[in-house]
Amino acid sequence: MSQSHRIAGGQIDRGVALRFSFDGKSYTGHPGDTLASALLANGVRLMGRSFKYHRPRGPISAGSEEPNALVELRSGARQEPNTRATVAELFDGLEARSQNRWPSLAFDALAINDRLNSFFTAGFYYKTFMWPAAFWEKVYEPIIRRAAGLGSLSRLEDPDEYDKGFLHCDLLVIGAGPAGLMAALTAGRAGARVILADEDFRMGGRLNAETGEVGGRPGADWAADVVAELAGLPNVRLMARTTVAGAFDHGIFGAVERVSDHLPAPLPGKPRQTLWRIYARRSLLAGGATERPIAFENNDRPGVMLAGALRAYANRWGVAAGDRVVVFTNNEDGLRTATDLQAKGVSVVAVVDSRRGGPLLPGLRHLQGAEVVDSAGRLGLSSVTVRMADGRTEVIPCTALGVSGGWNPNVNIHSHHRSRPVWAEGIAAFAPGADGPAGLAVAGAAAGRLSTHGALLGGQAEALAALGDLGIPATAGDLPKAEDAPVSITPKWYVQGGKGRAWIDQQNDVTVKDVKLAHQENFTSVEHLKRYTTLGMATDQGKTGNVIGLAVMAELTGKPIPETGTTIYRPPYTPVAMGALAGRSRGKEFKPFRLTPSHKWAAEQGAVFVEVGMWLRTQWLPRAGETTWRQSVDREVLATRKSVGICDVTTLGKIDIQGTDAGTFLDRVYANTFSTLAVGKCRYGLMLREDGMVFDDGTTARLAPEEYVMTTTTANAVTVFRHLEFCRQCLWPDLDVQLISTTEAWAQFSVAGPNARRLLEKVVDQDISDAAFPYMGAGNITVCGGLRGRLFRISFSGELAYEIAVPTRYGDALIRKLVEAGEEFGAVVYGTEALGVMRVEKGHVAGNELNGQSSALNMGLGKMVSKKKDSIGMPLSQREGMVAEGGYRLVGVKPVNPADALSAGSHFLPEGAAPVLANDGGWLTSMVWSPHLGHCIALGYLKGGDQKIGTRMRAVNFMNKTDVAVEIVSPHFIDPEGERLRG
Amino acid sequence: MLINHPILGPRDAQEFVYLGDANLLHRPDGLAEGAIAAFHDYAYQRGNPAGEHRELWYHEQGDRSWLVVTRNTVTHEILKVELARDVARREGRSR
Amino acid sequence: MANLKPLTALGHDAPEVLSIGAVRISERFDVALASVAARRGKAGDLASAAQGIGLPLPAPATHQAGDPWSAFWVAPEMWFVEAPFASHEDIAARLKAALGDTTSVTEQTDAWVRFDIAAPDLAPLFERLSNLDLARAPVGFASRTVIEHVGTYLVKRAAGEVVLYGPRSSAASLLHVLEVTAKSLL
Amino acid sequence: MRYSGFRVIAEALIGHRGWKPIWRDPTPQAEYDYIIIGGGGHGLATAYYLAKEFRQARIAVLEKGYLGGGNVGRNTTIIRSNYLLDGNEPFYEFSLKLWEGLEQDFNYNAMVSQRGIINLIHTDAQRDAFTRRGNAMVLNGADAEMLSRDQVRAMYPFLNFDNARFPIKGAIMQRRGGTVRHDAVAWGYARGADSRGVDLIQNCEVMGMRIENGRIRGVETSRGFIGAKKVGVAVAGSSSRVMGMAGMRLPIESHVLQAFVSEGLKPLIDGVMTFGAGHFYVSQSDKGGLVFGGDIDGYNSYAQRGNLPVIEDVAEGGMALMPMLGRARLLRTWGGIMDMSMDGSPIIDRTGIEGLYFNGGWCYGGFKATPASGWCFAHLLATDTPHATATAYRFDRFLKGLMIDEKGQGATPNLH
Repeated sequence: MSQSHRIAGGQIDRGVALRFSFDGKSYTGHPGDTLASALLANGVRLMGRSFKYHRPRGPISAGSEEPNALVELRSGARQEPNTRATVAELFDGLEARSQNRWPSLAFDALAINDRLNSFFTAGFYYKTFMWPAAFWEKVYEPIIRRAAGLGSLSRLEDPDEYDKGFLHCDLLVIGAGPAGLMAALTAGRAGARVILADEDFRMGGRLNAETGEVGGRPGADWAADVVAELAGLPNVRLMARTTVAGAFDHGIFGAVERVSDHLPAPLPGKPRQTLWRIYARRSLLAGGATERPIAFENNDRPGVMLAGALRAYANRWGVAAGDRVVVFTNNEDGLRTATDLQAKGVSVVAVVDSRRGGPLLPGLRHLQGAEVVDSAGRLGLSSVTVRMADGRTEVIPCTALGVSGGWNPNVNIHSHHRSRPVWAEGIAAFAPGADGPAGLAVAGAAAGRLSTHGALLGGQAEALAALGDLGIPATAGDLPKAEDAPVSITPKWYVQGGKGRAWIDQQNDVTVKDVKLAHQENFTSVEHLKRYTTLGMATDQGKTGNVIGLAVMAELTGKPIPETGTTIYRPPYTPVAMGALAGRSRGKEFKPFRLTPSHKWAAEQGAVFVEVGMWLRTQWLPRAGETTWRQSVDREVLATRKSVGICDVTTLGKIDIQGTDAGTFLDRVYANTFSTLAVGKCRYGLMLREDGMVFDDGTTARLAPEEYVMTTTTANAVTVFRHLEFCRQCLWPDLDVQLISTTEAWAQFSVAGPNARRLLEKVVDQDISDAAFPYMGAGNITVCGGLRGRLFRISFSGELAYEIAVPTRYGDALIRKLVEAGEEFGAVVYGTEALGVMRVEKGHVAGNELNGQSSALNMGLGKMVSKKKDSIGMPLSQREGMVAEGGYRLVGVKPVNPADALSAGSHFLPEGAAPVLANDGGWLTSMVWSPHLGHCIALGYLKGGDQKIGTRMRAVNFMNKTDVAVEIVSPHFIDPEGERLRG
Repeated sequence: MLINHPILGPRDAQEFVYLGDANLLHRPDGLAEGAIAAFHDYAYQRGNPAGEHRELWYHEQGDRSWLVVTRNTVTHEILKVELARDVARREGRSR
Repeated sequence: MANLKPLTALGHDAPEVLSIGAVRISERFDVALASVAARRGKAGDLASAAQGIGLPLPAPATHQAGDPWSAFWVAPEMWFVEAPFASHEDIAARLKAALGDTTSVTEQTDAWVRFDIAAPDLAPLFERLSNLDLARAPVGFASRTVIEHVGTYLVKRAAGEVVLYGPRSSAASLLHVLEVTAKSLL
Repeated sequence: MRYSGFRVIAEALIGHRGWKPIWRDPTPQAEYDYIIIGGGGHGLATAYYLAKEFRQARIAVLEKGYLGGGNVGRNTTIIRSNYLLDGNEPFYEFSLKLWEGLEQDFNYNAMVSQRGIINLIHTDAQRDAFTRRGNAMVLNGADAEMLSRDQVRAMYPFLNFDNARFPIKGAIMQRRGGTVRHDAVAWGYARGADSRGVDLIQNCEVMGMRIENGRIRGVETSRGFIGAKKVGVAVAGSSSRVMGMAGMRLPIESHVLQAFVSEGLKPLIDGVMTFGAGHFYVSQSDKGGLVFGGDIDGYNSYAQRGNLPVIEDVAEGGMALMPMLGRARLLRTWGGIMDMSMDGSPIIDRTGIEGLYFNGGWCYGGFKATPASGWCFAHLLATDTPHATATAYRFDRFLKGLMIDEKGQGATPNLH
């Protein structure tokens, strides 16, 4: 396919042809093209459909502000909806499809909406679809939802990788146009650490799209030279294809670098995009300005463009968007499009200039005081109707119309901290206001200085100012000469008269009529205007349309534009791929793994693992022939209670607490007392939150007069440590206490069961007879002939049990040694399921009971809260509502009929009572099958439970439709007297 | 946000854990008369100013210092950062 | 000595060594580690006791190498002390004996996995891993930092050499991040 | 004027000349029986029900900015009543029932859409907790059911079932949960209140309260003093600021919550979904945007804007759950100020000052609560007794130890 609309010049490599396809049709373009420029070069103007009316649309811009030319880029799992053709860099083999149309772009069935437009006015849906009531969800909404959206996702996993990083600089320059380049050059030459970021793949900004000279050379050449010099400076980092998306607090910026989007696929190992968090001591917004159109009837046809874009396609990409061009402008800049195109030999048939007076353009039909009032052409522009100064109208055939309503400084980043832009009369646009982000300056067109000279001057001055703040000496180099044309503009927002629709927000199909209706219905504040009409809520966030919309509203309300104000600018500046924000944290890498010392051994045994926080723990270890998890767990439990079982308990938090005040400290952070604990002993500790609820529990041992080691639950290891540091530093800063976590330093195994001691005697070097190492004993030992370790005689299972610890690197060897030594006793290794079964059989509380909503009293541990001393949580645990009779109490539960299954989460109801809130007695917190007892058992919180032992209730579960008669019993199902412990 | 750590200099706020109003330094005496009322005020009532706020941050992914940060809750500007331990001592906390 | 065979944090008999392009990542298994914290009001006594055994107690955010003792600052009045594992497996006991009541000492050797990472220019790797300004950090800089949700200690031992201590249980996850990031630089 | 499909057609034929202003712009009168401070969802609903259900008159709503500019204009539009605790569940179920009849009640299509909400389950403990919750919901007359992993997969086959760090093990579902067009809620209530004679006064900031010997007399505003017999405060986000004018300290902190919307996409997600192993929840609007959110930033703030870490955290959750999401683009972020209370539950109560009433502490449950909050606050204002479903929302619950702590986090607002 020939590039029929390609003309001379431009920054493209004509030596290389790139093949690409749009809606299945193949075309060619060149390196340096965007998808839009290449399509226009091939004479394709129609690229999309609008959201509501499905109007045929082509690009109006040559940049990231594009509302119309949105396509689905790539295919398969890489399909990328809503990609702006105007910024999609062309590569060989690029595939693109139009979207939001059916069956085809040229013929779209839903274009019927356009014929029905008189019904589909702003907010019409708020006033209808209400009758009959059921129809909204069943009929109307499904239809609306089916029509919703623009492009589509593939539903397949994104195959590309994303990365994140962190950069530091003295000066971040946002935008590499004349202002940004001059600033970077000034700061770079001064040796400052500079980052220059630009969303475009070619730095230079408007200089690449203009013919004006800088320093006596074409602006684009000057830009290329500056970029080359900057590239040679080690203190300067050039970041093309990088969009600074947001300004956050204290000089932190979020920027997305499109590392691979200009390639068919990322190179091996390379990310598609990288999210950079940039820490900038000072920053400069040099993001340029965005041209805005003038609204007139049918101003949305393919071929109607922004004048600056029309010019950019000709100058930068060597493309004539049309062969007969009309220009419609209200300001001086629009005339440049006419003169540039004329110089390139494109036929400019008329220049429609809404201003009166002033010099006429030579050699052109320059119609002053005239306006374009309408356009024609079904799928593309074929003519415009012009109303002359004298009121007479003329139809002028043309294939492209360049419209310029003036330029809006890109204030977005400067307003990300909610600084309101201020109205600048001279350019009839909003410019950056006061109180922008601290340390952020603005230069060039972004600051409302629309001339090239103004940009160069501003960029240099702001760079010098920033370096001055930082105490980095810098000198102002000579400023290259460049045009300093005045902005001559006579504001015109929309063309009066006419019955038809004049578009303001092209993607969302918001027209002047809609704004008028909003006003008529008293939606007059800008926020109401936006929310009622959806003005500015499309993928372009109103970059070209918003100001026109509020100008129209200002006119209707009779308020000046500044008083009418703008809506709020929020990140991101342009839409950002979710993948970039997520980086590598996805799939199995969503969060890091924590592996226990016995993990390798357990994996060899074919253990089943379970996520416990970040940890992977052994859930159970199936043996040959076991087909269900219950078989494995029952075996582990029975073997442990009968003989001995081994379990990796390394995940429990361990905190080393030393200092002369360690005991006092523990007395204050635990509800019970520890200062009286004898050296070589351990004790169960109950820790409360200041609000009196139970925070955590565990055993704490005293290894030396001034050294304790505290055990926390696996889940709370981090929060308990944080809390202890708070108590130590903030509440009692003069206590002599030092803390450090030792959770991972020790591999710790529970050895439980009647034969626990006999097994350990084969491993531990010292005498651990009951006399030498009694119940709740703790101390340093050596293992297997000299390896230093620790032994604690504590039990979670209710059996004679120990926890033995060795340095983690020996954990794997120890589990193997314990298993080997246990063979003669038929020892098993058990996982978290068996652990859970045994602790419920014993009536110990764990995660499901330690739910942050329960007090010591609720758990039946009220007596542990000493009132004799002040401790965290003690005072508030005494509030009337928390000590009242009849509150929740921990109880045991067993089915009246042993064959009945129980389920955790079931609620207690009295026998025969109706299932209503008033009868709700509480709930089953934990349920297990007790192989020992041969039926299900559970723990639960029951209102007044301490008074209900021995009574019957129902455990009702509407989720699995069960209703079981249960008996309320003591939570201690096994060995309530604790004889086994002391055995 | 960046918190200018008195020992380590500017550190990303993401390394810290936020607790809240620095009045939490002033834990009442749990054995005193009217302790429940005092603790109710201490644990639950907040000034919650729109403006300067003295608040506790914990450098969990750093040196484990608790800091008292004076920050404007409207602009997020940070005006002062001190070690909580120093503030606590200065304001009468000891043992 | 005990007839128990130790494993590295990555679960192998011998330390892992990887070379990816210019980046070399070596797991270290031969360094003993302990925390040393001054008891309240005993910072001075600790300093002199430390001097007695040639134990450096460097300033905040720094590491100081020595023989046999090296150390880096981790918190106010708290340091991590390094020594050769072969000669100092009982590092905590030795330090406690030497420093006595001035100090709280805690064994840390096996709480951590240590990776030594070397490359002519480490900036491209670490600007993708950590928010620390490593390029500008002086040699001897030591700090805690988060790498892909994993809290680590980072020590800049030389211009092209960084020591990373990560939680032992997450050794594999940490190495994975180092690996894929290094590969993305190829 | 009454809205209907016929009216829309009729107006279309006459060029929409007949549409009337949705509300008046009255000038404040010297005194009212009731002044509601705050023209957000809760304030407007309160005024609406005061006039309609409690037949009260001489009512004004004072709004410092524009109507519906509070969190009702800045949220993720979710409605549900899947709460756990006795103090909450009846109230939120009452609210959900009001949502179900809302459009017909105020003749405005707020697009109440009950497409279902699921909370994903990743651990056995979560399943136990959700079972307890589901049963509590049923006991309170709400609907709840547990879904198996396969049932979830049938609904959303594109979730990460096969390569997840925290595998999906099922979900709890409330089919009556869903979404509502949030702005329309404010506009519908405002229109309904205005048409019943309520004065909606925009750009009228309350600067002070006139209190004489323990009784409220009226409020000083940017438009002068306005007298009132009773004043109801419904300014969640700014509660401490406004109640400070009456000399009150509250068990509330103001925090920023960010929310997000993607570019418009063809339909993917019918209902609402929350990820149980990270901070991420999502639904899809009728325009096609994925509306999602996560955790609050975590520090006290009145800035109405947040920072990058939370945006990344939410995106990580989204990608972990829906690996296709990488190629969707985040279009806009926004931040609203939450009244984070000390137990995560709201307050609708009298104050120590006679005639001054408070409604706040909504954390991020505020939007779904709008109808019931308005109704219950109107009930309290009109009858001086709490509505049956809001009896627990008292100031003194903290002194008495009767917290309503759904998450079990205690007196740490940023964890609720």
